[in-house]
Amino acid sequence: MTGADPFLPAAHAPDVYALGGAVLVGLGVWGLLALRHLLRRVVAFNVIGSGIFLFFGAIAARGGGEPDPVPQALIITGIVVALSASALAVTLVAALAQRRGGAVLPGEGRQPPEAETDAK
Amino acid sequence: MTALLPVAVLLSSLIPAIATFFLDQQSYRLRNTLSLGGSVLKLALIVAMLLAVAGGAAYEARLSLVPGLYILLRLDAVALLFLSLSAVLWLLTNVYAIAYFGTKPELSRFFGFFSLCVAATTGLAMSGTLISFLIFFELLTLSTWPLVAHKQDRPSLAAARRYLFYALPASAALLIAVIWLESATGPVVFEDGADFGDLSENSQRAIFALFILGVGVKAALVPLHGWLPAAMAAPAPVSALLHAVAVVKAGAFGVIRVIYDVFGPERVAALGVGVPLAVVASVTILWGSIRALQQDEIKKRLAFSTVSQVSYIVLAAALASPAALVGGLAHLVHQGLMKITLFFCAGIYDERAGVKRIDGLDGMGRRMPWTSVAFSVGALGMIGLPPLAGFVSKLYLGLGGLEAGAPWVLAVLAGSTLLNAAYFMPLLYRLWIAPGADAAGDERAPGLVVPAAVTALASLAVGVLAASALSPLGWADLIVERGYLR
Amino acid sequence: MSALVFLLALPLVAALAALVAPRGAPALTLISAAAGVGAALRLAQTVAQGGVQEIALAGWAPPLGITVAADGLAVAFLLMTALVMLAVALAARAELAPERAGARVAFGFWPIALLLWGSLNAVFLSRDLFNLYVGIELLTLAAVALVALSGKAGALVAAMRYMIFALAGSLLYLLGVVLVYGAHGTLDVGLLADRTVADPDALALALMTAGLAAKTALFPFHVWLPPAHAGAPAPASAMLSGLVPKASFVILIRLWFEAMPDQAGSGALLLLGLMGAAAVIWGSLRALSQPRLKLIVAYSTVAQLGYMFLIFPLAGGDGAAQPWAAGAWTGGMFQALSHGLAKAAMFLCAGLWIIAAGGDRLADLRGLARPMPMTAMAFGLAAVTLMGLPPSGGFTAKYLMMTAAFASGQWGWALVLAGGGLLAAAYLYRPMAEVFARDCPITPQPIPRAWQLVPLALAVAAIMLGLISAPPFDLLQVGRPEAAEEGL
Amino acid sequence: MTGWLGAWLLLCAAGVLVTLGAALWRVWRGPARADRMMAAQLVGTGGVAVLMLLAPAQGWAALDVALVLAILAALAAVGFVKASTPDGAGDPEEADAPHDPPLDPPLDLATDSARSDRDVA
Amino acid sequence: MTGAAALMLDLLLVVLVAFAGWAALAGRGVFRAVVFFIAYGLLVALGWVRLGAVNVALAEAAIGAGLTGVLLLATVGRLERAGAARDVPLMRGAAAWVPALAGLAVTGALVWAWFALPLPESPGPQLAEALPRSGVENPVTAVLLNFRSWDTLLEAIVLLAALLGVWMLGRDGDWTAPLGLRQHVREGGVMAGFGRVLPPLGLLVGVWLLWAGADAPGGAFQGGTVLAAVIVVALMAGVAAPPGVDALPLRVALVLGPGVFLGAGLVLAALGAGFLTLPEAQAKAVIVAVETALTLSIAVTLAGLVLGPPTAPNGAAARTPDGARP
Amino acid sequence: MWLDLASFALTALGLFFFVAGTAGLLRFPDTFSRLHALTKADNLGLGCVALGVALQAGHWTDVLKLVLIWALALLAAGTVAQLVARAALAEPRARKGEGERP
Amino acid sequence: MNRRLIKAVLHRTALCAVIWLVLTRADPGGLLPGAAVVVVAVWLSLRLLPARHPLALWRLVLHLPRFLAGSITGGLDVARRALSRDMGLRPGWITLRADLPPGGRVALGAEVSLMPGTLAAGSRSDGQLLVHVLDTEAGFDRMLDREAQALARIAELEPTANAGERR
Repeated sequence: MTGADPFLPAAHAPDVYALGGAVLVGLGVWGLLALRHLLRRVVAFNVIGSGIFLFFGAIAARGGGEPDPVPQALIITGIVVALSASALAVTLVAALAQRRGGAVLPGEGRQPPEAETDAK
Repeated sequence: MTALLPVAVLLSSLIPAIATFFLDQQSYRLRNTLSLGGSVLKLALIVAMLLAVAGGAAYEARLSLVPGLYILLRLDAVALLFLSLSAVLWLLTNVYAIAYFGTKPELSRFFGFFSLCVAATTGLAMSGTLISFLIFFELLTLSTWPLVAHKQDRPSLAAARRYLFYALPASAALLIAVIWLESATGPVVFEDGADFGDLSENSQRAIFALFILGVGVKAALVPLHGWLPAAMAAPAPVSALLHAVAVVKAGAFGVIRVIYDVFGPERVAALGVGVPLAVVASVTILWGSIRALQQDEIKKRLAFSTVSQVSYIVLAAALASPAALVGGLAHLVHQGLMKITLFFCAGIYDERAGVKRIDGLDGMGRRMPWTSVAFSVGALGMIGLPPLAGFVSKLYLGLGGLEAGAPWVLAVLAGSTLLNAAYFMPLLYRLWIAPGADAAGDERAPGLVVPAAVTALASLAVGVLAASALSPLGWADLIVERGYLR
Repeated sequence: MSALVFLLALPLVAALAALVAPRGAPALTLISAAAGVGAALRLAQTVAQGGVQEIALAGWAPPLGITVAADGLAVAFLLMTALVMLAVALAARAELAPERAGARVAFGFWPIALLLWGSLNAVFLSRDLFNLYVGIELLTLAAVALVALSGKAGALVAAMRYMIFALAGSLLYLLGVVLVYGAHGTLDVGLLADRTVADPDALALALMTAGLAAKTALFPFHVWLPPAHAGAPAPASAMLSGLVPKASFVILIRLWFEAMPDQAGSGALLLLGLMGAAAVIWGSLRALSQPRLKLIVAYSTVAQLGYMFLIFPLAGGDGAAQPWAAGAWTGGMFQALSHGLAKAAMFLCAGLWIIAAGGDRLADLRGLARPMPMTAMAFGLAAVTLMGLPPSGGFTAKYLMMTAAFASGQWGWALVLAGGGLLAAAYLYRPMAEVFARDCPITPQPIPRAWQLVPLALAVAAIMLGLISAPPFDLLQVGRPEAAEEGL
Repeated sequence: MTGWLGAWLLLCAAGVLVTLGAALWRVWRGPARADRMMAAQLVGTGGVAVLMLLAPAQGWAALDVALVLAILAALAAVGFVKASTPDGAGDPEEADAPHDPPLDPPLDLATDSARSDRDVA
Repeated sequence: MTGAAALMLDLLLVVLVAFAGWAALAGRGVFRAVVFFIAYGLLVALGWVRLGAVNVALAEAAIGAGLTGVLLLATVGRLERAGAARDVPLMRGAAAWVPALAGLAVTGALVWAWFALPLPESPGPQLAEALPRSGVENPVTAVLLNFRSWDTLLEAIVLLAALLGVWMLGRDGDWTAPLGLRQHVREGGVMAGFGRVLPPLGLLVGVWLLWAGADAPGGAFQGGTVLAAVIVVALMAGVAAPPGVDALPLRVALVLGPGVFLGAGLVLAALGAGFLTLPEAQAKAVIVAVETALTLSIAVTLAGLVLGPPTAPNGAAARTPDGARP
Repeated sequence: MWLDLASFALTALGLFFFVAGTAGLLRFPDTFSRLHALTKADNLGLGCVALGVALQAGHWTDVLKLVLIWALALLAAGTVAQLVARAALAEPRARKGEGERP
Repeated sequence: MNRRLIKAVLHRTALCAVIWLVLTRADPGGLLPGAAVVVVAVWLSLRLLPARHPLALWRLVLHLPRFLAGSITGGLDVARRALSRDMGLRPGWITLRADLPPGGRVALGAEVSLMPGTLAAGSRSDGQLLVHVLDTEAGFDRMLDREAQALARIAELEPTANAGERR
């Protein structure tokens, strides 16, 4: 066996990871709708994204044999795109926090005030 | 050549319009040249076409848009009638306006939209299809608005807003009517009329109502007339345009087109929608007169008078009898000439003597005789004093009423005439008989007075010479004989 | 090299160059936009004569590779985009010069704008669902950057809100794409049209549609749009409002009319139409109560986008084979195109007025028509298009769609179209009345005529789209799915 | 390699995963940020171990992933340490601790509330 | 028995992933969420290996477990300094059910879809037939850089767009400052030492991933990400100072990858092969050249994304919010 | 076979250390003590696993690769432990020796 | 070019080359790019860690078993404590004087952290290493001193070498 050998996923793996992916997407959707802190929403996006990718990966691994490379390539592209978006999003959150002093969109709940001692 | 001429007529006002927008405020001369040149050229072209049409030529120009949507310019007799009227009056109004405004600011805009307005009217007159009519109708609405708002003071802006408030829903109604109809019948070409196919009668009635709603605002049918008196806030040339050259005429013209070229009088009768329209027109005639009676401002009174007078044409169209239609078509011209005279004069009183209200007219006849004579001719014509223009119209209308089996029209006409007299006679009394106040006033403005005199003369002529084949009446007679009520 | 490849690569090459040599960026953008207009015209000519131009990129046909294709729809949008870009490049040269906008904006705007253009071209041309995903992500990131460009707190909030919607939309779309691949092993629009229908197709289409609707700001996903479009500098707003929503809309068209027309049930089509109608009404009503010009114009975008969705009930599903479908579909496209031109013109007008008067509250605009008649004219003409009055492109759109509405017996949509026009007149009247007021309480900054010509040219183009509508109509028919007999 | 060993390696990997579960519990519990961060670090080390255990059974390419994990293992922790300095760009070693153990709170370090991650009462 | 052990492993892994994901969302506190997300990324990378997608696992390990963590932690720090790190309570009451139901619905729909999905004819045979002509042996690389190179080109440009967006979020006054915060460390301290040891090793690994990508798992993105991580560590350790936006080498490095990619595509088009169409004979060479340039650009771009916009050295401005608090 | 047994033993030992380290992580009362548990036991566990797996390697480079991985892990662990411990000094919750729920 | 530099270059080149070979499975096709990247890596490493302080490589090799043993006992120690009922913890801090160059101090810290019962937390500005111990009474300080000396030998440290701090 050499390292260059791509190895075959177990027969049950697609099912397991597809369901896992489905759960992650659901969790992420919940988070996206329920969470108000912007950084946590970014996390929720990433959870949804990776759930989708896992689901896609499971699709690629269906049918036994070597996993279909096309979804793998698409997933890599997707991961990079998601990273780009996340980077822009978190920078936006930070810039917003700097200028407004909060990381919540106006009209969507309030952040509890920082403790007194924080006022340096 | 046949396609070129109608387009040239259109462009003769469109090009000055667009060019004027780009002119500097200071280039009065160039602007005036453009404007006058355009109107003279247009008149010349129309005369040329008139002669050619009389010789049997046909003109048609077509611009294809998307499938099923094309602009067709075509000259039939009715179109020529309206076209000639608006071209003549445009020329006169141009002269008047140039004198009226002198070197006031914002004139590029004014003359630009003014020409655009006339271009729209020209297109409207020449429209050979329903959709072309719609397009120019809307263009007319849009180009009129800045004119109404021209003074940009509070009443003008309010008037302009009011105008849009009435005109745009009307446009929407017209649009729905046109598309509803055409989606069932295909493009409607005026000459052929629409083939209603399997459209249900109620749908047809609804479409008819929408049409009347659409054009009725411009024709100032009660209760859609509210914008017109308010628009009196605009300067006198604009009033002249609204009342005589373009807008309300377009509405009345639209009613004729809808009844005779889209539905056809038989269908209108069969659907039973003619009589209600005639009733509405009659109510408008009377109500307009009554309201005119209550006005103290000259222009307001004239405006309500228009409400009343234009509905003569609507009434004529709704009666769908040949004689009535002859009267209506003739009135299209007559009313235009008379009303523009009155507005010219009202503008002169305002401009040269600062008189806006009726009680300011006392003794004005001596101080401003030319103007006052012209005014009097117009007013008497409106009342229908034989043999003036108004009398001819009313005569034919009355005959038409009898012909159509609606003798009550006579009563309407009689009532209207009494009311006309009631609101015009006091003015004449004040002009000529009432002891003069010391109000200043002179007529040293030939640019203002001459157009008024010309239109007054013309309105006198069309009445006196009504029997001539070249008079509007003769023309209308010809139209009806040749084309309509086949 | 074909005009198609040129249009794909040009904005990207220009963007890279603009990044390396920022000083030359404005000129570069201008030249590229002009070249883009030329190439788009050339391509339009080719397509009109030779039919759909299709290229398998990298030389691999689907399902392995990605195809790009210039059909009439794509070319029309490419051309409109290039025109708007040209105008934006001209306007931004003046408005976003370093001394006016600061070094940051003067550096960033150009490459970002070019990337946005590049992504639009890519989306309009692509035939691959995943490639479209990458394209709209590029679009989203560039658009977010444009929204945030001003750096003000309000703009950042708007950018954040936009980003949340856009990213959520992207993910939903991506999920649908994944399901499509899972069911059919291909992502090519053409191949999908011939697929054997699978059960999850409906779910996939629903997910993709929901995602794209969020990106297109379809009611009720529109809340992000007005602040985002109103908060950016005017040239950016022009692109955001005039161009950006069109990309996701085009993908929706590709999905519903080309890839999966079989999934278009009447209920779903009705729902899309109702959402569009709600957008028309709600967007217009909100526009009526806005205190600032840019907000009015932005809410108007919500309303105007709504019209485009009426084509789903009018031309989608079974209706696609009906004689009126061609008209309805093309009407929707006319709406998208003329709105793009007119809306860009409006935002550019707003930008000039803001420079002149220092703000865009309605009271600030008072009397500006006198010192800036050409801008007022441009705004007026653009307004004519948005109201759908003849002879503008907006009128052609409305005419075609209304005709289809009556012909198909769905006259309710016609009422929406007519009512929307009235509401548009009402909300656009407010700024117009101020602009045309007699007194101008301030002494406005003088604006050169050349600047004013730019929005005017765009607005005139929007009008011309109605006046010269036969060539674009014919162009749009090239490659149109379900080519039914021509309209009525 | 014999079959039972393959199964064992997988079981062993599962065992390591179980310990990672416990580490996740520590991430949940905290209480200090250092606790959470170090527990995440353990997940990284455990992940490397799992990948190693998978390698013989499934293909040595798994080692490549393990290598990448290993070389980037410290990245997050470095980021954490950076971010926890007052300006987000410093190094905790720059602040000197007092001389005599047991150490009292260093003076110039941030206050309690600034680092609190129990955010909501 | 192996099967049972493998099933157990996979189930356990999925449960852990789901737990970490849930905790990253449901746990209170922004910091805790971020740490859970880092752990989550690590675990997902394991999942990719189990699915046989080593290429993806490499990318996920480098991005999900590496860069994203730094990015999020740095953001937490920034939020804290801006007084915005406090978490917001979850909603309560009836409205709280909406997100939960939505999540459940999505999961349910996906589970249904998974079992309803037909097994389509895979493009496998076509791909196997095309692979020898692609210039590389790693099918994923073949897809990324040959069959679907247009995707990849756009994706490289997406990164660039994100970076431009990030730069635009800086303050006007800071525009000429270096990228990110000005890092300072104790000379000779632990962090400085690490920052001096790691880069050569990271360089080797990064370049190796790039090199390996042609025939084995790896590739430009994986290699570029590792290099980006190395750059970030080196900068954080104060080994080198980040450049400003106006540094020409930086901008050249950013556009090099997409530039070479696009340039190659256009040259090929000009030569008549078609846009991005690689002739079989030159495919490998072009791919290697493009990948090398891409790796460099990706490394620099990703590092730039983590560093953030130009920020003036005086930290005081950054520490106090300048706008009014809501 | 002996190789397999050795692999078994080493990996089992590795697992044991992981378990032990985790036990420490869970049981030790304060932050710093818990850091001890992680740095030591887990890396030892990793070493054992690496060794055990190395016995199965088919290529000498794989063996060295395992060693390299371990070395990198050690480098990381040594660095991280010091850095986090130092950072934790600034964290009151860690300094207080706060352990399980009070 | 002094001897020290040559030695460092050779050492590091060898190390990098081995790593490259390991990574590439000694693929001959990887030799060419490998050569290039090794050169760059060595250059980089010399830039970052100039060869100021000689390193006795053989001593390092000799030190390895000790380090491994310490590491194993460290692991066992933690395991014992973690799994026993009474964990025997008396945690506390000690400081350690170490006359090492800064890099050496870092290495010492890292090594100490892997040794039983001790965990370094960086050093202070006076050069003392800050060490946390699990049991303050177990005599860890002497063990630490021995380690420090061993490392000093590896670094071939002359007594005055402390003066050679890097910038």
